[in-house]
Amino acid sequence: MTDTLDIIQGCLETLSIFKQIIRSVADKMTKPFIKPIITPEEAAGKVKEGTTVMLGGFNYGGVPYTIIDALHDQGTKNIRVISVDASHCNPKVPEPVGVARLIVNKQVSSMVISHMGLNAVAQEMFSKGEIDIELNPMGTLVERIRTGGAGLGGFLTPTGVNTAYEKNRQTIEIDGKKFILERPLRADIAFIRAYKADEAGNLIYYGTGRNFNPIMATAADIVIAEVDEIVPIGEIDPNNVVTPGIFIDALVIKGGNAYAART
Amino acid sequence: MTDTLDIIQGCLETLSIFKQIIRSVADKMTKPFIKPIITPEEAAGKVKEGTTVMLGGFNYGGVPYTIIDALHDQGTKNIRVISVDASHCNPKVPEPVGVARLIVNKQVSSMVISHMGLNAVAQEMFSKGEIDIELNPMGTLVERIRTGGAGLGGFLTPTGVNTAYEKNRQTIEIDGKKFILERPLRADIAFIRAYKADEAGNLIYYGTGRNFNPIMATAADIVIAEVDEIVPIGEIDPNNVVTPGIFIDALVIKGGNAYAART
Amino acid sequence: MLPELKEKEARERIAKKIAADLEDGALVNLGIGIPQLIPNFMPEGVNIYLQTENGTIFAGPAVDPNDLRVIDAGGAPISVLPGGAFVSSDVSFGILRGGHIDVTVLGALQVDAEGCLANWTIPNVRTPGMGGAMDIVAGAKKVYIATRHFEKNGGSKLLEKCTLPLTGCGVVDVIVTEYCLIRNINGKMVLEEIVDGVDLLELQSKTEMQMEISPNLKIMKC
Amino acid sequence: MLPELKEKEARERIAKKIAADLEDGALVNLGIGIPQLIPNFMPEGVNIYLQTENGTIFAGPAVDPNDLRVIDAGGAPISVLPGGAFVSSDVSFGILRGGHIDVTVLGALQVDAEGCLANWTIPNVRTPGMGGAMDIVAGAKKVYIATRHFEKNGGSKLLEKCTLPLTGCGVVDVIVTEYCLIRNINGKMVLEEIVDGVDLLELQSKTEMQMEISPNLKIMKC
Repeated sequence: MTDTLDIIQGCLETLSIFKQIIRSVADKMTKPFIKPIITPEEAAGKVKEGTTVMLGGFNYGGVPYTIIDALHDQGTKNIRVISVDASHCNPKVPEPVGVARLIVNKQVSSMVISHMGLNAVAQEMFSKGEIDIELNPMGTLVERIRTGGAGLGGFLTPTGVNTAYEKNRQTIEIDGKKFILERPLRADIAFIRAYKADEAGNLIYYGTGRNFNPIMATAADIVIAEVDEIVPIGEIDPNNVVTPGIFIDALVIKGGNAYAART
Repeated sequence: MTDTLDIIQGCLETLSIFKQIIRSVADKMTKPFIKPIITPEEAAGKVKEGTTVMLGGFNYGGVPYTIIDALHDQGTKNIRVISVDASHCNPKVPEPVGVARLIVNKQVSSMVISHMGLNAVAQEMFSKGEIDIELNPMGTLVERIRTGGAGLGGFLTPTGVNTAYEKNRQTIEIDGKKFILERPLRADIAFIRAYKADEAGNLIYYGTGRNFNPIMATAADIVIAEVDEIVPIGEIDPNNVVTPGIFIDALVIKGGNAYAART
Repeated sequence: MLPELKEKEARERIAKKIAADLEDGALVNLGIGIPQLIPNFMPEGVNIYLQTENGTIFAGPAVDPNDLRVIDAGGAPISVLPGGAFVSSDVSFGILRGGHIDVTVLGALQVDAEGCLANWTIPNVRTPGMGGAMDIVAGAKKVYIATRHFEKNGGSKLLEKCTLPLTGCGVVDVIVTEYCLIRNINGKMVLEEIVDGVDLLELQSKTEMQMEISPNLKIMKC
Repeated sequence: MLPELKEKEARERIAKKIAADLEDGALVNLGIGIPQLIPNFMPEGVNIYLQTENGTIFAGPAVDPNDLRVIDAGGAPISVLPGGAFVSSDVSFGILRGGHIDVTVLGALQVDAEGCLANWTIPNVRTPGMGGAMDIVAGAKKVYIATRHFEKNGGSKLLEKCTLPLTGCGVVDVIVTEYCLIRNINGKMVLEEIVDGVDLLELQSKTEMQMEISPNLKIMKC
């Protein structure tokens, strides 16, 4: 009798674990219809040592400043960043901006970026070997991210052919023309920036703040959008949606950072 | 003296030819800022025997019906078509629709399409070898066109791997995963369909009429958009533009075709 | 003898069973045919969200049957539900191929023990074309096959190895017919549920696909 | 001795010359530095349209210097002109790489006789990164280089073969310096225009790049 009860007890426990597994898979599969609105700290809290993070933005525009500030204050080290550029930290703009705050604070161990001409600290850390930076042509970078989000295995581009960039990369010649074979890029988390979201997470952008954001929204396991405003469902015309809400896990309202206010 | 004059005359003629060459290159380079509004017949008139034509649309939606009607009436043979499907011509819809009008009229010598399940005539012509049809998976087809428009040399996709579709196509294995290498597609002319254009050719779409149209707009030497309405510059918010006018050569106002009216 | 069903009854049973199997909140792409019946049979309180490959996110029932500006991939008028959006085909197939869809439900000409699917051509007879199916099976997180168990001539559609050109291989997760539910568990096709009154041995003998029988074989509610 | 110019004078001369060389109606992408001066020098009646790689089509002057919602690639506030649009970076680089831009004007660290350009790194000294330049030179229909003729130390920036890592090779169509205009004609660098008062032999001897002299060598108006 005790044996039978033990067996049943064991079965129930197994079942419970099994149900948890199913649930956790399901959680990963379906994104909520109504998106939770979380604090910048909750968003930043998802980043651990070693996490790969995509950060939207191009120069000053379309940067998730508020989440980056929280990530800075959280102090997590060894973050792997994918972003267009290293933002500003130079004689003209000595106070670091956006991702430059994380770089200067030595939280970033590696980056895949396209440009760091406005970040003197990043260039110095790079030349001293203090940070691992992979430079990609900008069109190649955005296409690699798109490829990662779209389930493709790679693409062929003429960009960088017959330059030093070609070295250590596979090239393919087709009909006498040489191309570089580029591979997809994905991240654990993408922090993007948009103008307005509706409650279902549909996003629209403003001006040149669009840049890499809609593409990064497709290429990370978790996608959190910092927005100026959240409007009721129905206020964004379905024909005008740029990023459909199915890509979005949660929303953060932008805070009072001076650059956030100007963008 | 006569010799000198002859030489000068010759020089002037050479110069004039040279100027014409420069001019024709320049004409090809820059698309007009204000787009000419042309008739469906003028649009169709750009198609000659052997021209490769992209036709926008997916099933009933987003099809440039008015230009297709003009192309049908023009009767040009040996047209090479790139489109999503072969439209309708079947027991339920016996009167051919859209591109099916050109197929039934034997104007189409070859097609790259994804689906012809609703066109019994196309299937019969295909099985009898009367038309050259290359079938592509739909996601592969749209990506090939995008690749053609974006200056890339190809892409790797998991779609169709380990199926008969893989035969006669190059495959590449990366990190133990097999992909098919797909090549870009371009056309001489794309006839697309949009909802509204402004005078500068910026386009917005309605509902599922968007489909392949914005992508085809990037991948042809000449792009002509059939639209419901042309509005003054300024009426389409630059943040809502889907196809920028820089891709567009000319506009056609949609006519009275019954399907044009319902889409 | 296996109980015979009318076409309508069989199709509705398959649709109903898959409807009951879907997770609440799932983003779903439905193929043409039986899959299109599924929305009619969703259990109370379980919501799924429909994506159409021609660009609708959150498809709903048609408002005006004459309006073809919003249609499904089969050309039938639909609507977009509040919170939905329209996308172009490159984005739509990025969604499908990129693993952003939770579930797709497709019909089959043949399906086999290795999880391969054939549903786009019968050479020399009928070639509708693959449309979006090859991309969808390559990318959806979970692929359901909704199919009658047998051909009109009595032959099994569930084969040891497909004979028709494939749509994808190793891609099928669940097969639902009017008689049973089969799940792909680590590459093995496992019979998990069987309709009450269907003789297991007879079904096995008439099904060319070799199925493992689940130790927890259940009656398929329908 | 070649006539010496103040930095501002030299830069404006180069910008003015390129402005005069551009076709009316051209869609143009401008790099950072000298190229940004070009819009100030467009001749009466000649319009060009500016695209910025960060997503503006038809860029215009800033309205509010504090508003960073519409900026150029260098971060300076701009506006979008009537008839323009904003696009995401995948579309922007599809435009650039896909040959939809008529002209790009870029600065150079070095440019050589084979039409190769170096402008993104001086190893161990300065590595701003290539940004969009590699894609732009791969795709634009016509590539202008706007550059001072010499380094600060007097060395020629126009070389027989670039020594710095390249941005692209065989891509340069026109080079304009404060002294001359050089056009790539079928792969040969041809000196077509020279500034009045500049000694041809002296310029040739101080320019490492071997130039062919056009039979119709003209005075460069500036």
